[in-house]
Amino acid sequence: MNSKAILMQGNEACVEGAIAAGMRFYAGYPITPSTEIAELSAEKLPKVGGKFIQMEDEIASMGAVIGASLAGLKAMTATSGPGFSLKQENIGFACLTEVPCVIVNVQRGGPSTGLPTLPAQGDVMQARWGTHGDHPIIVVSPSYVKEVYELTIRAFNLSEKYRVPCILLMDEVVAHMREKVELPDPSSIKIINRKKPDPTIKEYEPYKDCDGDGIPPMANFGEGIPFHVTGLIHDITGFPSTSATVTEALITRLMKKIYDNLDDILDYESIFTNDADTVIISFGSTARSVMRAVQIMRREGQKIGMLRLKTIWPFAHRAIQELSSQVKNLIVAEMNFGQLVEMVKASAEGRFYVAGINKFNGELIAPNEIISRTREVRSRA
Amino acid sequence: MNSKAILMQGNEACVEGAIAAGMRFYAGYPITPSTEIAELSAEKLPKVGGKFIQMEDEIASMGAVIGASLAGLKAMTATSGPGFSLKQENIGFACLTEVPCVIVNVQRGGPSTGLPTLPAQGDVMQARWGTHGDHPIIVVSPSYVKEVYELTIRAFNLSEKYRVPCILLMDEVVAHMREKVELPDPSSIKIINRKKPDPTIKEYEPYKDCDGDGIPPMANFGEGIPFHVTGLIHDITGFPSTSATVTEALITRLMKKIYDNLDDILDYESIFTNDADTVIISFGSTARSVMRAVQIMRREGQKIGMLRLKTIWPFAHRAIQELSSQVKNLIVAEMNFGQLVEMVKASAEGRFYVAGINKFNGELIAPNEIISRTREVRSRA
Amino acid sequence: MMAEKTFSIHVNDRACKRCGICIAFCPKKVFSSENGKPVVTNLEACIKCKLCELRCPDYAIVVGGEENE
Amino acid sequence: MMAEKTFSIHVNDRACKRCGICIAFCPKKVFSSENGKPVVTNLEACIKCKLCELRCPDYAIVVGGEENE
Amino acid sequence: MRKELEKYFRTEKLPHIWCPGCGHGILTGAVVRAIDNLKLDQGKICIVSGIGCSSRAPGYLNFNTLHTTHGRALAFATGIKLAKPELKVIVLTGDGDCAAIGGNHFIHACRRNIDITTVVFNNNIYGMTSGQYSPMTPQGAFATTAPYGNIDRSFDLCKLAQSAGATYVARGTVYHIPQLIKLIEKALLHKGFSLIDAISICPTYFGRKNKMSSPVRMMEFIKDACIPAKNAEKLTKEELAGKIVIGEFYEEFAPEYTEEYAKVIEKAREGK
Amino acid sequence: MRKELEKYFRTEKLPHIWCPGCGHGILTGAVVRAIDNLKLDQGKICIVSGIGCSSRAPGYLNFNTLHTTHGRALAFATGIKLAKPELKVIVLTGDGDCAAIGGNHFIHACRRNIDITTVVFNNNIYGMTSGQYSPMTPQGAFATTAPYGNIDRSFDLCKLAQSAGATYVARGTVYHIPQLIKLIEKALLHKGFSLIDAISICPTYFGRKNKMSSPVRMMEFIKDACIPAKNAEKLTKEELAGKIVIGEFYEEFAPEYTEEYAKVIEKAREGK
Amino acid sequence: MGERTEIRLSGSGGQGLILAGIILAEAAILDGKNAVQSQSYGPEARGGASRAEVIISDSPIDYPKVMQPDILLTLTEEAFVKYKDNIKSNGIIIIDSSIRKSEPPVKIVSLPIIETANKSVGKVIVANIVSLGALIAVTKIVSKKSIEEAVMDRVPKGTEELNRKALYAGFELGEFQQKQYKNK
Amino acid sequence: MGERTEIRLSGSGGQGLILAGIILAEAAILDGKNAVQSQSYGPEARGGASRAEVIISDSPIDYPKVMQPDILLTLTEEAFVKYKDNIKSNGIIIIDSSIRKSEPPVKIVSLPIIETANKSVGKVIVANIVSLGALIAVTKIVSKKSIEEAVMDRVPKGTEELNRKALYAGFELGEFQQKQYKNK
Ligand SMILES: Cc1ncc(C[n+]2csc(CCOP(=O)(O)OP(=O)(O)O)c2C)c(N)n1
Ligand SMILES: Cc1ncc(C[n+]2csc(CCOP(=O)(O)OP(=O)(O)O)c2C)c(N)n1
Ligand code: SF4
Ligand code: SF4
Ligand code: SF4
Ligand code: SF4
Ligand code: SF4
Ligand code: SF4
Ligand SMILES: [Mg+2]
Ligand SMILES: [Mg+2]
Repeated sequence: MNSKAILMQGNEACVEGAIAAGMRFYAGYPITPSTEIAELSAEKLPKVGGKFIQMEDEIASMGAVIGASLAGLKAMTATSGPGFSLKQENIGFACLTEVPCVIVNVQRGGPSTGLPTLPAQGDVMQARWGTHGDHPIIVVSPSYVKEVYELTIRAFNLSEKYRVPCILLMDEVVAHMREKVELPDPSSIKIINRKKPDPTIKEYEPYKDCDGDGIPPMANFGEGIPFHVTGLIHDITGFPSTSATVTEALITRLMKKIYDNLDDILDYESIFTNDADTVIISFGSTARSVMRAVQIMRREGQKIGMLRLKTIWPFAHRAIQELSSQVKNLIVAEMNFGQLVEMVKASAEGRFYVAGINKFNGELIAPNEIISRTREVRSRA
Repeated sequence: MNSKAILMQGNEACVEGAIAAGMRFYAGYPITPSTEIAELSAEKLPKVGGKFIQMEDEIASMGAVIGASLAGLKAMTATSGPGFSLKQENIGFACLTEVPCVIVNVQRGGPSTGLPTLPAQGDVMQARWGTHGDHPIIVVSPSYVKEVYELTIRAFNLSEKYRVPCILLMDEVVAHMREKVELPDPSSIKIINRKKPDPTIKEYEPYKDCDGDGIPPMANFGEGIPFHVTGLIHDITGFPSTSATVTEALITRLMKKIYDNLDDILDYESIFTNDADTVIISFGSTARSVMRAVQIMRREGQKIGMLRLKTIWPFAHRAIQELSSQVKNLIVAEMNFGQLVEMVKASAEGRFYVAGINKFNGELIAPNEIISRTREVRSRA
Repeated sequence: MMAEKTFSIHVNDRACKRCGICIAFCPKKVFSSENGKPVVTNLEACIKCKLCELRCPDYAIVVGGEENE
Repeated sequence: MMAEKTFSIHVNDRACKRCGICIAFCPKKVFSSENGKPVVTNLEACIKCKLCELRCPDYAIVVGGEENE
Repeated sequence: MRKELEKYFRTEKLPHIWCPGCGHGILTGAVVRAIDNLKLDQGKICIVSGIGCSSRAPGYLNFNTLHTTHGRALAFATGIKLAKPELKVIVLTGDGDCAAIGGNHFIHACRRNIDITTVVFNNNIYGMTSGQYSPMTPQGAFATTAPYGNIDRSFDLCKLAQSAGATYVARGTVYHIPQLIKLIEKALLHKGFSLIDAISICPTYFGRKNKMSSPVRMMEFIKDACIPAKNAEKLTKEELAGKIVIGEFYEEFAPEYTEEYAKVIEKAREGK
Repeated sequence: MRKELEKYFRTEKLPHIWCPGCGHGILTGAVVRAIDNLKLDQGKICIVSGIGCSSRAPGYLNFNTLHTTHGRALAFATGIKLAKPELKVIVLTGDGDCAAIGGNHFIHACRRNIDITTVVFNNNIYGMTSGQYSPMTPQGAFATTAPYGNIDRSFDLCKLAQSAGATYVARGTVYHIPQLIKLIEKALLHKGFSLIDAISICPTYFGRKNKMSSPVRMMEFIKDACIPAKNAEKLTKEELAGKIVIGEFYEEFAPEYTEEYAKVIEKAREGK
Repeated sequence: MGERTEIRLSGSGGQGLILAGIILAEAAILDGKNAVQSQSYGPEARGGASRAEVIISDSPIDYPKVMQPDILLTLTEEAFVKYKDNIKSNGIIIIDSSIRKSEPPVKIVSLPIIETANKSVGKVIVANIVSLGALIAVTKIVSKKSIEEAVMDRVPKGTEELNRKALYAGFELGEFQQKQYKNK
Repeated sequence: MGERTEIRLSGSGGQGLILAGIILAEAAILDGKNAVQSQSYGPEARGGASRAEVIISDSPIDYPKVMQPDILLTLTEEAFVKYKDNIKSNGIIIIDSSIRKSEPPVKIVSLPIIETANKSVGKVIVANIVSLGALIAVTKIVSKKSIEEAVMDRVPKGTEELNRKALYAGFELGEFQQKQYKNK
């Protein structure tokens, strides 16, 4: 890979990014519009000594990914809505057992089989809440092909650093679009690997917060330190416990890993928000429409800003709470019936008027739709 | 069944309610703490000519339930967290194809295998957002064994009336507790059955909103009117379409079925809210602790009220928005890390200070915990 | 495309997707290809085995001339 | 519970859950039951087949007397 | 189309979406002809599928039809059949739908011996998602996810079904249509779970990836690879390599699931 | 416990949670003894299970151990094995875990012939959830969800495995432990997917529901029902009804999955 | 004992205390009161400690768990040690006489429950019913008539007489003790 | 044509228009510009109508879809009818000469693209490359050098000469037309 400008598809950038981040295992089950990720992984992984396997379904894929990660390989799977639903149980297992892994969901029109080839952003809430029980998770969402590459690497890094599954939430537009990208020099890429326990350790306690950062060092299976992993609530030794104290401590640590590190995990781009009276919030391909709309409106002298979320979960409450008091309106643009807008409302605490621009017909929201809705919102009585 | 007072378990009341509501098909896969529902269904259904089948897993159970409902039987399945995660894909199918059915989730400690025998309310958000894509769903949650019976009937009724899957979200406390109940006279129970098409109809369009209420009449398979059902986005004839107009119309209708009928669907109990400065919001078994705490605090002369949600989804925004301006604080008590509290914040729009009481250690929140947290919130600077 | 009064093989041109199966596998080589399109050029040879009809993926062939296009 | 110097059958009483399997299936009826508890009462008959040890669900038996409880 | 078959099709939906020369059209025709030959009551037939090119078949057929989620056709079908045993339930599925993601429902439906006829449109590939290998893709063949040749061994679906408990098991192909129609008829008449492994062709993906991109070339391949079950018995494993054995494999008369359940109801009503 | 076995156990976790007389303890002992007999490298063994009473076994064993989600042990194990082929991967599972919810992963692991040894702790019931019927519960037996007697037919797991592609297949029981240990040893040495269908007993649920609530009674039942594979060959289906056939059923030497994948890597690195 | 009475029955799995709890709750209902019964499950639902809880009240019962029992019955020492310190100050503990009572915080009634079941009634498995009889005789929490009816409703067919005998033996144990107590 | 140029290539599946779109975008990149290429999939991803879109710009491209094309190329009548009315007022439509042009809303250039591929180059499958040549000759949207490089990079080994021939034939078609146009 060199830093020549080339035309690259979103799904391809995902595979390139993953391999650059150190992915050496991919297990998946094909589904439109994520299939190219599987196909390119099948081709490219063995070239770098990595492994690709097509499993019998998405549940098995997620299981194999967790198994491979426990055995020490950086592992990824990619899917779309129906497959993402199926993976949820095992995603929860990875959350609780703190096994790093990356799950790509290329969103298509839903619900159910829905619109397999058309774009949507309808899985935003599911990405946070799809598995049962309280659990930590990180979800990032790229808007550009270049950013697919970058955020895939970031997904691996966050996942390894915090021992948490990380979801790369794409939409069909970004995944299938080809765009000019210049990939960075591989040596310039920052790669994070999971923290390992001291190999001379006597008694490895796999869930002990040795370093006080909430993230226990992680041994790999078969590398000299045997240990036990279970999806039951467990104490620091990794063995099941039903103690209320143990349970509370475990869940709290899992959540604090995320909520104590928002500075590191949250990633968003604020554009023209300083003097804006109206800020449009968006993510993924929708943000590109918003960008165009904002530029048009700015050229017309309107005080519009935008907030583009690259980390969707944990939700960037703070980005909203820190908006200047000049801001009157928040508009949330999403290719769905209205999902993230509820989170924005919760963050707004009545300080801003919150409205949505929603499109859920299989088409990307167009800039002119954003412009006219913005006009409506700003001119409301 | 007579109206004598008897001691009954929550899970048993669920089966009794279901049969009273007309359930004649149950497909499931056992899982603690919902298993008694399967076992009692296996025993009782054949006695009324109904069918019970234990499927190979939860996915199959959900599929069989939808199939049976399409064939004309009122159908139910019951599960707990891990199984609920697995059912999500097919629940989405039922949402999109508008097949009435009832899904019971007896919540236990999560995530993953978690705490199989201990209570939690950690699947509240999942019940709304567990399947991919925008979809309609109704979720009800009982606090008393008697209410398990009533809400199971209501779940069937809502499901049949609106052609939407209805989730009965229990928690282990309510499910396993035995309590005095007096069951109503069967003849006094209001049963709603799905609207059927005119049997003399020439061209049955299975997704046509004939009556303008957003709910198309539903034929049963094998009763003279053949039709097609698909999980793809479809037009009023039931056949796939990728048209943006068709898609938008379909999703909009699915959502409006719910949001245009909030008067009918929403169900909550307000106690002492009139003159309260602080209202505690809760549901399920937690509401019983809140009830005790509120009574104790009222006895002490404190102006505390409570809002008990029996319909959890759609969320009762209105119940919060209609609270009198005397109310200063809302406290959301849930056996989880903080889920519904975000919805309350979104509804509060800054009018109320919103705080949570959360317990996620496998134990029911105790009244004294509620009292002390309430004191804290009311005395904040 | 009628070759005889009492017996004919009808190919529905709108339905046919030019897959070539009928042409290739007729045991009696009754069809020829006109730019991929099957044309009955040897009707006399037909033994009415109907394999062409049964194997047409698009239900475009009727052996026996009953189709009214 | 030592019956002989060079050879013994050791039953770990704390581990034993009184399932009765060793008692019932020893081919030589070496054990008797004392309120469910297996007691070696016929050590001489033992043929050292170790079936009791292999079949004990709780690893409570050692045939050959090496266990140091 | 032949007049008498028209009533079985939703003719307004034709031409179907399948590629030129796709075997799925041929197989759908065979299913319809078998139904027509038996003069089954059209209103009492329910056809269920999962997701895939093959699973699009029910959409063209004028019965009670249900296009479910990927792999789950048999689960839905089981619900329908148990709820209304008087319906004749037919599952049309693909090799991916049935044997990859749907494998568990498949073996369990076999095991229960529930009266469902399953016809697998087996094109040895995932057609709908553009050519990934399936559990039926031969070892060594190429697919988009097997760019270096497939190392997975493939199922013998008929053997699998039989060992799981299916009571009628046969294999036919898009080439051998008259025989296939007969096999489907027999399956439809059979009481219990019946499987037809119907070898299909996907010239677009399987063909293109494996140097057989014309439908004719694929048909020839199948024609050449097939040998009748009777003949196969005499051959060694090595001689059978690469061959497709066709014909009837198994037939057994055993209690059917919904009939057994009817007895449960009787028992329960008697108070055990 | 015998001294030389102690290192294989997490002795501080004993006594285990299993009921008095539960066959799972016996089977766990047999697995450990087979490992000990072969003197396998303890640090290179990885034991994986799903959920169930049986699936609690790895927690007591001093290896790399993984207690996954219900039914998915083989999926996780496949990831581990492919990622690190030098590990000896053993799956301990239950009849429900393996053959009900996990059936699909089971047949696919068989098909791929991936080098995993699977020991099914087959007690013909769901023990952990208190006695519902499993796909291995005999027809006619009682279970909490079969209050009128079970109408489901049961799998012959060995036949199923073989037809799905497993290359070593055998059955043993909690009664016939010396033989079982030998079978497990052979499975562990076998290159490819090996299955041991290990008949267990659940006196608490299967026993209690079926008038065999004492462990001894259940052991006797098994003792009486078993016949060796050799003898079974001569018997008719009717004569075999109710019998448990034990012994070796199948052994084949076929390319193993991770070895085949190593060749893919070679090919890819050569530039095809 | 106030309008809400909290009762905890504790011992080991297999002693039938959950059934006893159910019967007690049913008896309360027969008395026209409200009752809630619940139990704790261990991680495995078999063996180990067992705990059943019953709340009886004249008015509707909100919080369904025992906060601090009015009445604690324990049949094992393990359970006694675990639960003895959490009890209302005016509460009462009924224990099997096999249990060594350490520092009694409240009134303790020690009765040969298991022995009675074993010897007088003849079956140790009816210790739960003996317990119930004793508990009711001591606390009067439900009427004798109702408990008898509830026991008869719940026990397996054919064991009615055995269980009745156990119940009465329990009554006697408790009443004898009460008399002694008063006489003191 | 402004800094953002939107190009839509339309025809039927199998005509290779998506590849043409990719090559065009790559040529633009070789020219140092920004480019985005996308396509629409039908429900089945096979057969039926096909549409590729390319946006070329000197500055970063935000909204990645064509709003109103500057350039529309159509090889089938169906596509022409579907797309002809949505085009910028100063846009240009290039059509295969087999298409009947009805009410041209903007400038239309009709060229015997398919015929040229078929007859002059000898293979109808290179109609996509002929189209590219013609489109570039008419619109100058990318440089000839870059498009040639991009074509050579993308086409299968062994077909380079055929495709080069096709590209040049396209150039010629387009240039001839441009000359005629100017001469008019
Ligand atoms: C849960 C889920 N996973 C994956 C897919 C994507 N998908 C659709 S069809 C298919 C494979 C179809 O193969 P097969 O059943 O053989 O049918 P064919 O197209 O070959 O006829 C896949 C993987 C899906 N729709 N749903
Ligand atoms: C997804 C999911 N479904 C259901 C369960 C509940 N469950 C736990 S173990 C089990 C069955 C175990 O049976 P088996 O594998 O035979 O093990 P046994 O307990 O009999 O040894 C079930 C249904 C679960 N944990 N997860
Ligand atoms: S088989 Fe049918 S579709 Fe194919 S060429 Fe012949 S008529 Fe046309
Ligand atoms: S009926 Fe038979 S012989 Fe006649 S054209 Fe068709 S295939 Fe040929
Ligand atoms: S087999 Fe083991 S557990 Fe059972 S009685 Fe004998 S020593 Fe005790
Ligand atoms: S070794 Fe054999 S003979 Fe000796 S006690 Fe054990 S089972 Fe009996
Ligand atoms: S892709 Fe293959 S299976 Fe699908 S329609 Fe085309 S030829 Fe048939
Ligand atoms: S319930 Fe059955 S399988 Fe589980 S531990 Fe007890 S005896 Fe063993
Ligand atoms: Mg296929
Ligand atoms: Mg079992």
